[in-house]
Amino acid sequence: MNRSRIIGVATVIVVIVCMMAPTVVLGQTDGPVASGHIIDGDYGYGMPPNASKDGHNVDNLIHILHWFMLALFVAWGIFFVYCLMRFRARAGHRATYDPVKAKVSKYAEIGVAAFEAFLLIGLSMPIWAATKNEPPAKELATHVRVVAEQFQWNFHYPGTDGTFGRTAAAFVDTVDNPLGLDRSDPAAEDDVFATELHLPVNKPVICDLTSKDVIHSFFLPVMRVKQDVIPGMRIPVWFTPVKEGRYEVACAQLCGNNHYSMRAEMVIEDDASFATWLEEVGKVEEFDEDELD
Amino acid sequence: MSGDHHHEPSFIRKYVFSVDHKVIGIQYGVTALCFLFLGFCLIMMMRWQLAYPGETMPIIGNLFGEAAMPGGVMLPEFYNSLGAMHGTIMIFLGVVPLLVGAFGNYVMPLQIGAPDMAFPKLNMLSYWSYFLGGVVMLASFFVPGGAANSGWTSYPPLSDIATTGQTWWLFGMVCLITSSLLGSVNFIVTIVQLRVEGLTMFRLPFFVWAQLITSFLLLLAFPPLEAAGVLQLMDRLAGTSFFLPEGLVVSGVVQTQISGGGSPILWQHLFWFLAHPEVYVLILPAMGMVAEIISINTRKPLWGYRAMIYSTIFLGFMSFIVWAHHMFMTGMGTKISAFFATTTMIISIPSVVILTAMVISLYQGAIRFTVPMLFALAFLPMFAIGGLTGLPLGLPASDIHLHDTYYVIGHFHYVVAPGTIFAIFAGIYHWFPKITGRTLNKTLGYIHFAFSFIFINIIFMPMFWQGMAGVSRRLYDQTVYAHGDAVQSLTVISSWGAWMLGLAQIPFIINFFISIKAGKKVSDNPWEATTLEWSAPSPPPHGNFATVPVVYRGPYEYSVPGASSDYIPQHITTEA
Amino acid sequence: MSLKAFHIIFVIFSSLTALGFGFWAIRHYRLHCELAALIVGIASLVGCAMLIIYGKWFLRKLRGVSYL
Amino acid sequence: MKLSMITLAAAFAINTITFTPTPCQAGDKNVITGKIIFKGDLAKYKRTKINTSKDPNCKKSKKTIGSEKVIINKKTDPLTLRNVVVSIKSGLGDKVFPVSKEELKVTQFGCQYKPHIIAGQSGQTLRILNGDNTNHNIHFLPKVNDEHNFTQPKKDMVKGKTIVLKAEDPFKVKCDVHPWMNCYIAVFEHPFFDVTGKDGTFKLAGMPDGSYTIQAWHESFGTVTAEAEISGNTIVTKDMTFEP
Amino acid sequence: MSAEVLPYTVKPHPVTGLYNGKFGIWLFLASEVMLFGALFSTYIFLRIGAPETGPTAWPTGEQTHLSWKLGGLNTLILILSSVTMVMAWVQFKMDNLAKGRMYLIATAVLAIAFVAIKLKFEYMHKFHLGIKPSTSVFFAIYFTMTGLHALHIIGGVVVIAYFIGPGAKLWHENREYYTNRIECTGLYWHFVDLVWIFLFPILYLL
Repeated sequence: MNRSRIIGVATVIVVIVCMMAPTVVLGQTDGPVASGHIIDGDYGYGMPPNASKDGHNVDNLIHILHWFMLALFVAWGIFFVYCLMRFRARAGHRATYDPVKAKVSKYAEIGVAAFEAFLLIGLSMPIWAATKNEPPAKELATHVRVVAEQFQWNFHYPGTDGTFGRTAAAFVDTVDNPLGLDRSDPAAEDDVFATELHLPVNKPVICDLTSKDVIHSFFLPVMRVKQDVIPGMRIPVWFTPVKEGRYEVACAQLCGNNHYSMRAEMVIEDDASFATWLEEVGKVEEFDEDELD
Repeated sequence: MSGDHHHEPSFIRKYVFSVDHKVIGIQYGVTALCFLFLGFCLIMMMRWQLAYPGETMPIIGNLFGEAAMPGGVMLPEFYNSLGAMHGTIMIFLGVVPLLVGAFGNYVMPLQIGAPDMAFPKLNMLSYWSYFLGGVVMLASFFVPGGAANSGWTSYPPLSDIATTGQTWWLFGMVCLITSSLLGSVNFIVTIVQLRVEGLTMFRLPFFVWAQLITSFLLLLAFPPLEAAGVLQLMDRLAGTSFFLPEGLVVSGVVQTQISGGGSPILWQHLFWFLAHPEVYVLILPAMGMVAEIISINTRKPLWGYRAMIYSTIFLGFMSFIVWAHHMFMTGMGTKISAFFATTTMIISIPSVVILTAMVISLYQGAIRFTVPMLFALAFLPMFAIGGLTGLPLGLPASDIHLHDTYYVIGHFHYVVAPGTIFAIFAGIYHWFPKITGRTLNKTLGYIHFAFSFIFINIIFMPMFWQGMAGVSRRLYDQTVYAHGDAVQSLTVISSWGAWMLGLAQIPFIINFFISIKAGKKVSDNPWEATTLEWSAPSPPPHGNFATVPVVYRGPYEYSVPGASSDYIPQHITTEA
Repeated sequence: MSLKAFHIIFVIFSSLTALGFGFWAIRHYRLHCELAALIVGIASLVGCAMLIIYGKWFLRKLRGVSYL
Repeated sequence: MKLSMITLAAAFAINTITFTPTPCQAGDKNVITGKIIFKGDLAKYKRTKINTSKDPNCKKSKKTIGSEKVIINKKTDPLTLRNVVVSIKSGLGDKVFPVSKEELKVTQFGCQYKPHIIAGQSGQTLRILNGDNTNHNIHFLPKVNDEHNFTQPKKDMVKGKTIVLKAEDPFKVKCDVHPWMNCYIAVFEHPFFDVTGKDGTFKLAGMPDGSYTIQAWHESFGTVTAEAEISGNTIVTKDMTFEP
Repeated sequence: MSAEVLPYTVKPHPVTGLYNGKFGIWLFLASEVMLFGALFSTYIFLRIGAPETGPTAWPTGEQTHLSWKLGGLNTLILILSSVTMVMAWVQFKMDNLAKGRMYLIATAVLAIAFVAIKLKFEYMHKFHLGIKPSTSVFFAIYFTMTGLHALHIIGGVVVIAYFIGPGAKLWHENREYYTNRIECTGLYWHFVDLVWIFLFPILYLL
């Protein structure tokens, strides 16, 4: 066995080892979450659980894409490795000057292009259009304003009247009034602020995203929702939660020193609990002086 | 030529402020390799924090002072600085100067038979401008608040309100952009004007073509970033609000001193208008080098040479109209998204063509597994993975879940790290004999290759799983999220891969320095190659060629039937 | 493209600017009744004509110089 | 009351320790003291509980925390205000006073700054410590001092961070991770300042003979001033009232 | 030294018809087009995005505090300077150093006049009114674009001054080379003036 063959075989082995390396750890689970939060759902090496009505579309697309990618890569890789082994330099072997005439590559390229066109027009665009084009009817949906700031998610519920109170930068107080709600506005009376996103299950949700300072990104992994939150713009996103539980809200865009701790929790619950929560969260409890101070 | 009457220039004129493209190429190469190493050191430090969040970094942890790493624990602001500077250094100070400044400068004029670049003084100026930019970037680590920490993309408003390091970053970028602009003017003029007789455009080696298209991309894509940089400097220094809307409340303080009326999106458009072509700046010269090396080592003409050139031109053109696929999540309308998704799918086709051409070139060849060839071959599957994983990111629907996650990191690192950097190594091993007259040690080269290849995959492969799990990029500590904590073990693997990759470079570094002085001496054309640079002496003297060569044929005449040897150099008149 | 060709392009753009500016100034005069605007406007239109004449003269003068 | 006695004693002790003794001069034992009285609607300024559910690590060290914007000492008669910075505003002329060598300290504990008001002298150092097992971001919002904005992601990160202060009107320091968390820093050119505690009293001591304007500052109610004349090692009592 | 060795430094390339310098300057101008193009795009982006009313609305007419008279005068000056620039080149082509130099001096004087008007009467006037780049987005883009343009003008003046003074040495060594350099300068100068011809209407008139 000559040297080039050894190298060829070694290369193949190396490729396989490298592809396998990460999968070695699959199936292991780490300890409890370091932050001490209790979050529902089974998280592991695949995609996070899906708790929204339309999330499976995104998942399906990602899965199809990866099978396609894998098939292409394997086919390509087989040809590649075959060439390396078959056409290595050795005594009595000479390269051919004339180019390969086979049309296979052309057909392969056309095939790839066609499949890409299908992915784009047949799969991606409809999903994108379905999730982005038409918001759900306002009357049927839970409406929440999401205001991002360094490094906090604020959720603003309109309360029973269904209209949000007026807000302005001048009223902002970091402790009592993070969103700058104008208390004199009658619509503001029943408005509720929260740092947790509670939502009723099986009902569409419209989130209006705004930011007070820098660009953030509103990421709900279990809802397959991600949308940049850009100061000076109000961007709506919508989705329908279908699975009750406690989930995470993440920031996906670098927003400063503590980008990583810009985390909030999302609770999907039945209508009754949601109503109770909405009632409770707005209440201000008095702090007893004698309580540890 | 001028050799007979010119006197020996002083040391400074010859080696520091030289106007010889070869010296400048080496200057670029050495500086950029240093920066590449520095950029890698930064990420090795970050990988500690990622793998073992909040734990004291052993040995070097205490070297960085209270403001960065009190007690050896990395602070988030320092982590962000390292992240931003890793990106900046790798792209603007490492890879581009190596590919274009070093290899382009050294090899391209030789390949076209030119005595030098068209504007030698401009060439020197562009190196020193690059050097100045690098110094400014390095110095920014020592200003209060540390180096830029808003990511290499420097999205405002974050970068507008960031610490002083950001201003230095912008100044550094202006220097680097100036350098690239001067360089690209020089390259294009040289390639178009200074080709020797007989060397038509379609007899140019593919590497030269790649340099030409790259130069056009640099020339046309960089100025918008320069404009954006100027605007951001105005925002930071003159208090304008190009990127700031009204009514900002930062840390509870209403920003009344700014007028508002700007848009954060404006920066993203200007930035990505550069930064997408920049991706092709990073990959095209690498493809050019790989194509050269593959052709030489398969002893066979490049398959589909013209198709590759047309693809490259098309790629260059298309790269200007895909930029907003980086911005699917900014709330653009669905129609605009559809347009950019379509152009993105279209631009994938020429890449597929180039990759196919290169792999088909192997077919019916006689492959020599030399060290440069191994790196070049490894480039192909790595680039394939990088390219394929771009697919889910280019489609808006799947991008929803993967945008700004580790999937993106994995994707573009597969293109530029195992891709471009492997091509760079291939280039170093390949042209080292031309530059020094000696070869690098083979055994050390094989060791370097094998370990680099294994570890670089161990670094980046897990990132796809992390990304799928939904772990956002640029997180100081991903374990605060349940989905991040669940895949923390992958981070540890990735980190160990990075540190091992660092160790794997030791054979190369040893090899490099020893071989300069003590490597095996070789002939002018050790690889039995056809292109013009191998007809010059090694190392080439001032003025490059003893007699100006004339070209009679295309660049890849290997294994021509009936010829006595298996290659016919471009400048040989008739077959012997 | 030589300086000659670029100069011709420049003259074309200049005359267009002069034309546009002339009309703008006359409109400005009608809106604000500023006499200076009328004068400048007319001057600008005359300047436009002069630029065209100059362009022709320039072309004649540089007949021997290449456009490249 | 016992508490106020202790506070007084403590204040006295601190004053005697921290002030480097200068050559004996008239007025060394001058004391201006008094109460910061609150006259207003008590119901309007109830303290509220702060919801710390965002970060469970805040809960671990303490059960609940209350807002600190307005703290009225309900047990004193008349009602007094806590966290008021009292200082000599003018009257000292160009006199220069030695700077205390003692380090000021603020600890982040239970996701609150302890103490809530930090008063110090120009040139004094402030040490910032993290006593919580969570990430804090300390963001200074000053006009004169340097704008510090840094993190302390871990508990007891070695020695904390030290900062040398410059004289400035009270400015806010906030935590960008826990939006309810803030404190104020007041820095003076001289050592004659005090912060009211649970008894609502203050004591400024050791100033030279003279007539002074003293100022009381509260984060929600602003400032009130009063005139005081002092000579010959006497104690002057000067109550000040906030009427929001 | 190396310039003489390199082909097509002075004589045009038979295929492209350009000497290296001219090719280079055109490429440089292409990148300048992209630079100013990005700024013009910024202008359009901001203007389209500006609300109809309110503090961030786009100023019109009087609100801009820009004097169309000064702007128009400066436009005239720049057009004239382009004419003198091209005349200088023509004179050098006709082997007339003295006359060509005179035209170069005229160009430089006109350029300095432009900058003087810009700084003394326009910028200073705005600063007196308390208008700074931070006043509004309009003034931000106004100061940025005109400032960058003025820097280009100053750069051009430096180059022209060089060719009037020390650079003229080349004339005696290689007339064609010198004339070529003047042509390149002229191309740059025309480009800078052309930028102004676009700047003037969008900032002062529209």
